[in-house]
Amino acid sequence: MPDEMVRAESVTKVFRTRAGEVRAVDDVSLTVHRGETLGLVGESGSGKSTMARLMMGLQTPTSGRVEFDGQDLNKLPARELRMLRPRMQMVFQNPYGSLLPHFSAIGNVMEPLRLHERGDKESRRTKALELLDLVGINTGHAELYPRQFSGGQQQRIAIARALGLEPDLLVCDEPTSSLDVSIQAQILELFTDLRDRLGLSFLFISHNLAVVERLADRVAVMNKGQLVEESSTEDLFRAPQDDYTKQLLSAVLPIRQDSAL
Amino acid sequence: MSEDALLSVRELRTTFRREGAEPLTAVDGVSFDVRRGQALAIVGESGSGKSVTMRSVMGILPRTARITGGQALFGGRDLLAIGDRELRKVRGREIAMVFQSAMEAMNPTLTLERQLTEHLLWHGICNKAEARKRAVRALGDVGIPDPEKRIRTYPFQLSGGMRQRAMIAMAMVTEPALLIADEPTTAVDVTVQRQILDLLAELKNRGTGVIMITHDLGVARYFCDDAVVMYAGRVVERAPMDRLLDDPRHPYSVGLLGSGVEVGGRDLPLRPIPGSPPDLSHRPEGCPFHPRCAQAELPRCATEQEILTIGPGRDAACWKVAVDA
Amino acid sequence: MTATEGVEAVVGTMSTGEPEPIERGTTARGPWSRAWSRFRKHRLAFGSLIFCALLILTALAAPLIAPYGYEETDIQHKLAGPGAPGHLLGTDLLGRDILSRLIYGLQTALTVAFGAELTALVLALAIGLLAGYLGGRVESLLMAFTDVMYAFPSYLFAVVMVTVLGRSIFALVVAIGIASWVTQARLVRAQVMTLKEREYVEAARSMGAKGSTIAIRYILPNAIGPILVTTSFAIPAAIAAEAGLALLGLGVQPPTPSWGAMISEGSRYLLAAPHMLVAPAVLFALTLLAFTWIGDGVRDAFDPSGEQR
Amino acid sequence: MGLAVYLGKRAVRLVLSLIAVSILTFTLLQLAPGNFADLQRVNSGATNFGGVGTESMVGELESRYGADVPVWKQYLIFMKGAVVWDFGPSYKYASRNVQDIISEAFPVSATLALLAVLLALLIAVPIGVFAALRQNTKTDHATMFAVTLGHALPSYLTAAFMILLFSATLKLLPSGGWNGPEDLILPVLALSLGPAAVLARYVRSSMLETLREEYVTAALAKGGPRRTVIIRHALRNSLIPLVTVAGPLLAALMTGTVFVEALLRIPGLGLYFANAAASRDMPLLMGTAMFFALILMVTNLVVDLIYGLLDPRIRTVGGGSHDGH
Repeated sequence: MPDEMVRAESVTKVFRTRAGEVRAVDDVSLTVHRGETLGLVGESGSGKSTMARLMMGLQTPTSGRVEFDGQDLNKLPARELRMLRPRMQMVFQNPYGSLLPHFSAIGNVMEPLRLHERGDKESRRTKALELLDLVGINTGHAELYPRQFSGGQQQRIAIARALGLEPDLLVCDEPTSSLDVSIQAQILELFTDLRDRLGLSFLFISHNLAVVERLADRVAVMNKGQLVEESSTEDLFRAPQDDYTKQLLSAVLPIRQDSAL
Repeated sequence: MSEDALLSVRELRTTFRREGAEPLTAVDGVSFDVRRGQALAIVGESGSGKSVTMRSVMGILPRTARITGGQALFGGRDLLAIGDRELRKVRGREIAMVFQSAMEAMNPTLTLERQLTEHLLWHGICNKAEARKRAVRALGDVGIPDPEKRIRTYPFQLSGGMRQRAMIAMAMVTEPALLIADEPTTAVDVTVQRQILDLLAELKNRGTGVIMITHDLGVARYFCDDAVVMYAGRVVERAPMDRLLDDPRHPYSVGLLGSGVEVGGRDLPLRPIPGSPPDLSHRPEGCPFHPRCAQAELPRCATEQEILTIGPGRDAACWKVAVDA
Repeated sequence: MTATEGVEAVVGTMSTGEPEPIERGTTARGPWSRAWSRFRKHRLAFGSLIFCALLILTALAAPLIAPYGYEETDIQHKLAGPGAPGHLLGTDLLGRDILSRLIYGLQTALTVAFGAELTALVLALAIGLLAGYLGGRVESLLMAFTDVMYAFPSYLFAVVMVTVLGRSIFALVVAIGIASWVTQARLVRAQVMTLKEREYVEAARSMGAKGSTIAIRYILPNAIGPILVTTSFAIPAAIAAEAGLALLGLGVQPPTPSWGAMISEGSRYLLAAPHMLVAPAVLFALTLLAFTWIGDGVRDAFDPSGEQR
Repeated sequence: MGLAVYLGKRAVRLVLSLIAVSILTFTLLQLAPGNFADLQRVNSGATNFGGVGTESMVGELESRYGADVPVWKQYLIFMKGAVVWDFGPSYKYASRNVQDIISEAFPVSATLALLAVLLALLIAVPIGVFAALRQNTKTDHATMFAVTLGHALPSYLTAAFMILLFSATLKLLPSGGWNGPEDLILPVLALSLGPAAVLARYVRSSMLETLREEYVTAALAKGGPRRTVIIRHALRNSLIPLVTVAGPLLAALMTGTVFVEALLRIPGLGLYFANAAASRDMPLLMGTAMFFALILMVTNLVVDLIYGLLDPRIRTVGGGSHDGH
């Protein structure tokens, strides 16, 4: 079993817009190893979200290749790519937008199980209830619709949905940035807990350095579509090499008096 | 305490009318002071009433809102009592406001010139030519290069950081005594955030009082001298900024700090507050925080809440804290 | 105080996090049940729904309800005024009972309107969904076609179609249906395009859903609200179109009655027999209003803030 | 993208659309039952031609109307004429050329349409703004009720009610015809109510949307007098998109006066078009259809250009983003 879960090899993504060509991702190579959490950091427009979608095979790179567990995602026929999907799941920034508004909470969680024909309806239901319980949603509220939940609860439901297919890789695109501080902390706890319990590989994308520092084993920094630095979390925060990384770190405003910075 | 205060808000209460339901109380008995050349942080999460508080003082609430009590003393006048006509003379001239996103707070179809000068003319501060001069100077002051040329452009033609600066210039061109900044750095990248704060700090040093509404404790610590923490429309704690962050007292403040993650704090345990903030239409009786509070003692916490002084310049709305103190 | 914002607006500006106000509660309420309960609260719309249901029943049971056949002439009472013996609303030039002709005219109007809108809806859904979902070359082609059709004034097209197909109910259904699908197809596509950008579509793709599943199971149910709104406004428009064509002498072949023809005839004998114009005009107006109010209700039900146009 | 390039692209698209419309119409009309000579006979009122004489007569007519060549050639001949504004003789009005009929009748329809749109704007803008400023009050509801009436009733039905009232009952106005300025009143009124309703609804919701923008609040926070802020910031920006509705409405009216023309016996182009259809006058039908399509497309193009001029955001990008529908 190779050590690499997903590997991007010098991928470039160019978008054609009315304003001209935009190089969202420019010759980036990135690997998420089995069982590790890779943090991907950058400001708005750095290309980090596009990178996530490229690594999920949701977008096709203009050049370069992405391999998931040794398989080139962009060479796979659509059907086989769909069959591979259960092994990589995604959690999005805007939980309300990412849930199906016309499905109840449990309906949303059951949907991927139904798509991949896992078990019968009854067993899917049982499993979905277990998942909702796992992420801390009162199962008595399983029949409510997404808009009846608060933002934090919606994100929990989205996480439950992503976990249903027992993925090897979970890609999270700014999963806490639309949430209030106290709710963000709850979700971070949940991620830490899930990672320890389920042994997932994580690609965790955020503009918030503190969040990434807390969760990631390794951190990659993107700026203007390019990868500027990549190293272990400890090294990166203790001794950043790249100027841009240094600039990012020095811009952080500490909260506590005894903060390390 | 309010003798040297620039603005003193006392027992402010604002409600929103709703169709077919009881009015919703968004701000409930809020009091605080801001001093000249000092910055006050109003800290809270969504729905805590921090923005509504400042919009009440400015008299720019939506039509469905009503101020049902309190005072806002500014320069010897009660802003809540003088009526819209008089308040308008204060608004934009003596108290100015900076918003979260300049993209939204600046009119996309008017040039910077028009938007930076119109209130100078409304308030009769100077004539058009002089207004233009002042606007150009203000743009230069906030660090926009080539202001003579830039003043003829539209907001969308500037970068995010420049646009935010232009909005600050728009607020400062009348040289107000008090600036209200509503999450002024939330919409910008971290690398720009510091520049915007330093810009505001310059104003503070020149004697302008600042009220900064924010949910970001790092920003609050960097920029502000005092802090007010709000939860579900009420003030739960008031303290000098450093004291609040290093030694929070109210259980909600403690929880907020325990939830905050920061760089270098990797090994500090996260202590999130369980549950979510109440829907304002179902606000718990007594202390609104008690259902989420680990130290809550019933029935007292569910029936009463009063603000108690717990130290120099410090109050907390929790009787348990006062007992400990 | 500023003038005109709702509570939603404030909550919107104050919140830094949640995208829209949360509606909490302990009973599950899906989009449909919410829409229906809102519709029921719209009294005018609910009343109109009952009125229109009665109209439809009347049209279905026309031969049982109408006192005379639409061709039956009463030579004794030509141009009789309202209240003439046996003729509640009077008779026309040939002595035909106006009430009976109105009832049969209702039949014509509703058949054409519902038939046409069904045609339009099926065409619009098929083309809009295909174009909106598939994108690429298929979309360009379909939309280029739709644009050409859009540049063609819809009533002009209907007139040409009737010229080609002749003056029958079928011809009118096809003519009006084809003339009005364009607007709807554009709307469906716009809806699909908007919904396609929603994160849940990307989420569905990342779960491994097929394109057809996404289009039919995820996008269509959410597009249906706005489509239903347009369709409910399109029904009175189609009724008006049928009458309009009849007014131009391009409606159903006489003696089959049509309200448009009756109005046109009435206006010609305005001074001698105003009742010939009053009765059809009033009934026609009421019908159109009732259907429009239903449309209002449907719109408010699906878009309570009233922001979509 | 430069304006010239944009205009060029739009012009090419317009020509292609026109060609498509012409092919579509021509093909459809070819499918119409009966050859044109039969129709000619019907139109001339003759009932019993028969015999040898007829055949030669048909041949003569066919060559006169150019129907003795293959269909595709007929189409090319038509297009060749159309480009130089020559649609050939009408069937029904045998002594006249189609283009002369258009030149004579179109101004009538255009006058009605222009006056109706102007009147509609005059009615709609104040009503829409008024309703928006009083959102959710009784005044607002009453106004919107009236708007629904205008929206639901087609112009010819309004016209029917008007002649019942003004001609039959009050005997103030003529019940139709085209003899003097007084004949304009009924049709223009009847034609304007529907568009007025559409526009008023649009103005109201556009205004509501704009009033909710943060830049309106920001302008008030600068101390702007309410009226000034509403006019300069809110009204201006909410009327810009109105162009996109008013333009197509004008185009639709140019071609949609037909029903009122038919009811009130006004010799506009719509009426000729309808009569052409009823009597299967193919050249007239083809000519008017093409002319109407051209009018519609040009109006849409002009609307897009005006929209670009009014909104600086689009102006700088080059105007390509907006479709105008």
